[in-house]
Amino acid sequence: MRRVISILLLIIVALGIRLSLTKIPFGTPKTKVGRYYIEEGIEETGAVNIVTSVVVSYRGFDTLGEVTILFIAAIGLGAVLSTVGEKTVREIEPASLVLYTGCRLLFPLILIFGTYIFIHGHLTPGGGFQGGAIIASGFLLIYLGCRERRISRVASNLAESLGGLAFVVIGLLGLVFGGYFLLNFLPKGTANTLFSAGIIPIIYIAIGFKVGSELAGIIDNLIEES
Amino acid sequence: MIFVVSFLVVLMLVGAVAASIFRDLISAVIAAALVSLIASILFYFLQAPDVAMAEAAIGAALTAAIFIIAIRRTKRYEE
Amino acid sequence: MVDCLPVLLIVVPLGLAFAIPLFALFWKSAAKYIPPVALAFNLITSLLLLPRALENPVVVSIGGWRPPFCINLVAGPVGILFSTIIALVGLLVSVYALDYIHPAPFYIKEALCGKRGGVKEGATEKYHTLYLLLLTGATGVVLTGDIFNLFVFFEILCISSYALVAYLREKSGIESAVKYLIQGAVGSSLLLIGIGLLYGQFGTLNMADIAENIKSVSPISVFVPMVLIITGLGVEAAIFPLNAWLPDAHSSAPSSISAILSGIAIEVGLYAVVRVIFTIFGASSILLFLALLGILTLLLGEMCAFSQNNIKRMLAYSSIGQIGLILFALAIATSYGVTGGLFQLVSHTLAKALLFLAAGYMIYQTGSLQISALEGMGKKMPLTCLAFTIGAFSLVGLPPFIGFPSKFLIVRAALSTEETIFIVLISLVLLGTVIEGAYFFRVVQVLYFKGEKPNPPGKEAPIAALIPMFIFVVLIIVIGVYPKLITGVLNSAASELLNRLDYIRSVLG
Amino acid sequence: MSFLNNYIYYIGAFGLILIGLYIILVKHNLIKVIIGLGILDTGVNLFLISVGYITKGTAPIFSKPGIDSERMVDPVPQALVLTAIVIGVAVLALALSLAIRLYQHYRTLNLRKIREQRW
Repeated sequence: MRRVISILLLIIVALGIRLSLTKIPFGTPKTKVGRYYIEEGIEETGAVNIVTSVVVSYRGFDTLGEVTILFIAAIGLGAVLSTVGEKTVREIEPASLVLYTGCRLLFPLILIFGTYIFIHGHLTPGGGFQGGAIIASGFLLIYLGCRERRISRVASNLAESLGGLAFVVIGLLGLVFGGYFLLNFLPKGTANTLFSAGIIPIIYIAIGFKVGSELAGIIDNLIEES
Repeated sequence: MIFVVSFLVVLMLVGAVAASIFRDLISAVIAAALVSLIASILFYFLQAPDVAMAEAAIGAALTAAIFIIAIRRTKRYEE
Repeated sequence: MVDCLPVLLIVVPLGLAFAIPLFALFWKSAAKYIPPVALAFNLITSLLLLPRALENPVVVSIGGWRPPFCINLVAGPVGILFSTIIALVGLLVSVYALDYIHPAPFYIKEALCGKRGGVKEGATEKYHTLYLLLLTGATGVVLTGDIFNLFVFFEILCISSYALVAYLREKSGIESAVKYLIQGAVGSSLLLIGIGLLYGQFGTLNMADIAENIKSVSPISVFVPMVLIITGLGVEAAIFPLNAWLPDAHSSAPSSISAILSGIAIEVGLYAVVRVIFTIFGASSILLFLALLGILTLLLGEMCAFSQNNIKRMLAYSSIGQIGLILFALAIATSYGVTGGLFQLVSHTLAKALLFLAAGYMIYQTGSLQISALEGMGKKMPLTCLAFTIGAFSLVGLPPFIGFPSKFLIVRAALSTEETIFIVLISLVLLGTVIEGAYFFRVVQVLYFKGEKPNPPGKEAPIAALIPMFIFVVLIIVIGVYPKLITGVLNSAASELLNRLDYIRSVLG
Repeated sequence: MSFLNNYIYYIGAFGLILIGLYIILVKHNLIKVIIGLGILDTGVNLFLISVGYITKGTAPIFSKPGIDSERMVDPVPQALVLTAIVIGVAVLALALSLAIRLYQHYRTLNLRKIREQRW
């Protein structure tokens, strides 16, 4: 019964969407604001990767909200899972030598790769979110391979808070210097070089640290707590 | 090109159906991760390398990992 | 200088919320004072902005580009009205929570300590962070002028409320949080599909820009996105077929959070629905349908509330009823109707927050959620019970409280349309009010006139809880006696909602 | 052939959306429902990206001089999807933590069996 009703509901949804899809044919240019970003993006923000300039600069406020959401998820997960009273000490089975050595060798490489990704966010595909996720996967590897190691909860909280505060403070500096929140107040530099695009790389570095520590904190909480 | 894309889309939908059918939740999660992975390849074909990277790193890898951790703390088989 | 104030309304609480974990590292007891400070700042800033916003909406663009190429905030009368209410109620509830949320409240002891013993000390900074972020998200929703940005702030509001409903970590809280999360997540996916369909047709995300171009396409092609967006937002606004999560979530959250969810969160959801319908789509054809939905929501909510024995579930169902009434009044879509709806929204926020706060300490003292357990509390906790009674009378609509002028305005608005359908519907509203009166009088009767129990437990609520409750009481009475205090603001808010061309002009210049 | 060319990505996206909704509506197991939410999110993201695509387009990155800006795909949906992916993973993580707690309380993840309050 429930299944039949659900399928009927889904058919209605599908028909409705089918109806409206005829208005947005695939593969044709539809955008109005996107064209503006492509044409003026390099000049106005100095970032070669237009997606980065949209994410950090034109729609930077969305990105601020987005890191806030990840922050909420990390805090909320901690609140839901935080243990009451004594922690149960669980048996830790040591990993095999191959896994242990492999993880220890790979971990620094993954960290360097993640950092590369978010520092070069304005030049190549990638940015704070992707780099942060890669760093978090490095920590996941450490949990798998070297189980006796743990990241310090204090350090990860510190990175989360400071990353978020750095984003807000850079935005407020724009307000102080130019009267607009998140204004790109630093010199844009020459496009396609590392030191260009004003505040974009700085914000992406802050995001990278914040996202990396939050995702690592989520994994840590899921594994260790409750 | 269009055949490769069609094949990937069909494979992706099969993965999604498999995620719904499997009783073993770990298998279902692997099927869902396959869906994410193919979606990230499709993002690359759609000229969105940034998104492809984010989907592969976050959608496929990290999500599957936290699902598996959560399943280890609960129950592996659907009743 | 004034031009940057709306940004600060969002950014300052956000920055302080990021700083709470830092404070908690170095100075544990300071964390709980940050939400009151941030919300007091918001209250003062909103009040400073109010005269400016009444003349002309303050439009702020972020990042220094002109709209529609950047995200912009619109602090018109509606936005500032809502942000003032959010800051005011948030401030009072956060003062209440200073004492109410402490590391080991009784319910956690009951739920967990029995089995495991001991409560982790100082674990409350997570509560305060989430609380502040919830209100920041609500402020963002009412101020933003960009539809995707609205989605992002909406998610901030929703996700922090999922976490806060589960905050006590006991059975019913977790279960209702799961239910709330699943429905909310499906709703936000539908909202995102709707936004994608709109973007595909108009190539822009700015609400004013979409509203300007919407006349250029046939109404049928924006119908599907409109339905998807209203459905997505309607989950949070608790419109009838989408509100299955509400009674559980509102009744199993901590009482301070129930007050915020009932007083702020669903109102903000309703604001988003109304903004989308009036400003973006300018849709007059579905208003009658919405009025019918509102009446249906009202009657179902009031009837379910009547049959409840659990006091918090009763209050939660009564919120559903009130939301139905507000939706009905807004859907009349005349100047009187929208003013009445917004007035009812203000009065519901104040009264329902007061009721949940008062009920919180009554439950705390008796240790039971049953209405029958409250027998004779009127003698033990006279001040709290007085506050509860005033809130209940105001919600029913008795003079001289704020509920009377607001309901009166709605009745007058419905009668002045001179359409048979609205006159029939308003009689149903009066029926709903009668049911509402019946169950609230039942509770008041239990509080004062049933004192069989020789010695009910309980002592008066602490001073940090009584002060916010009595500020609510004073507001309810003062505005009830002099409704002119806020009708000016409400009138200009109503005209902002109804005149979409003015809105478009003030944003796009 | 032109049908495939025009609709294959939309078919993929809305197939995922419908399958995800089906899992959420029909399945009893909470982890299964959360998997459904993840599939639904992926479908929505794929749809948003396909809205921004232009036939024979290039990625919106001026990696070397002389790239034709006329045929660049729309960068805005890509920015939106980056946001949506992160929001999705945040919701999934919170949902899974709730699932772990729920299992500790009830020793089951079957939503039909958990009836402390009415579902």
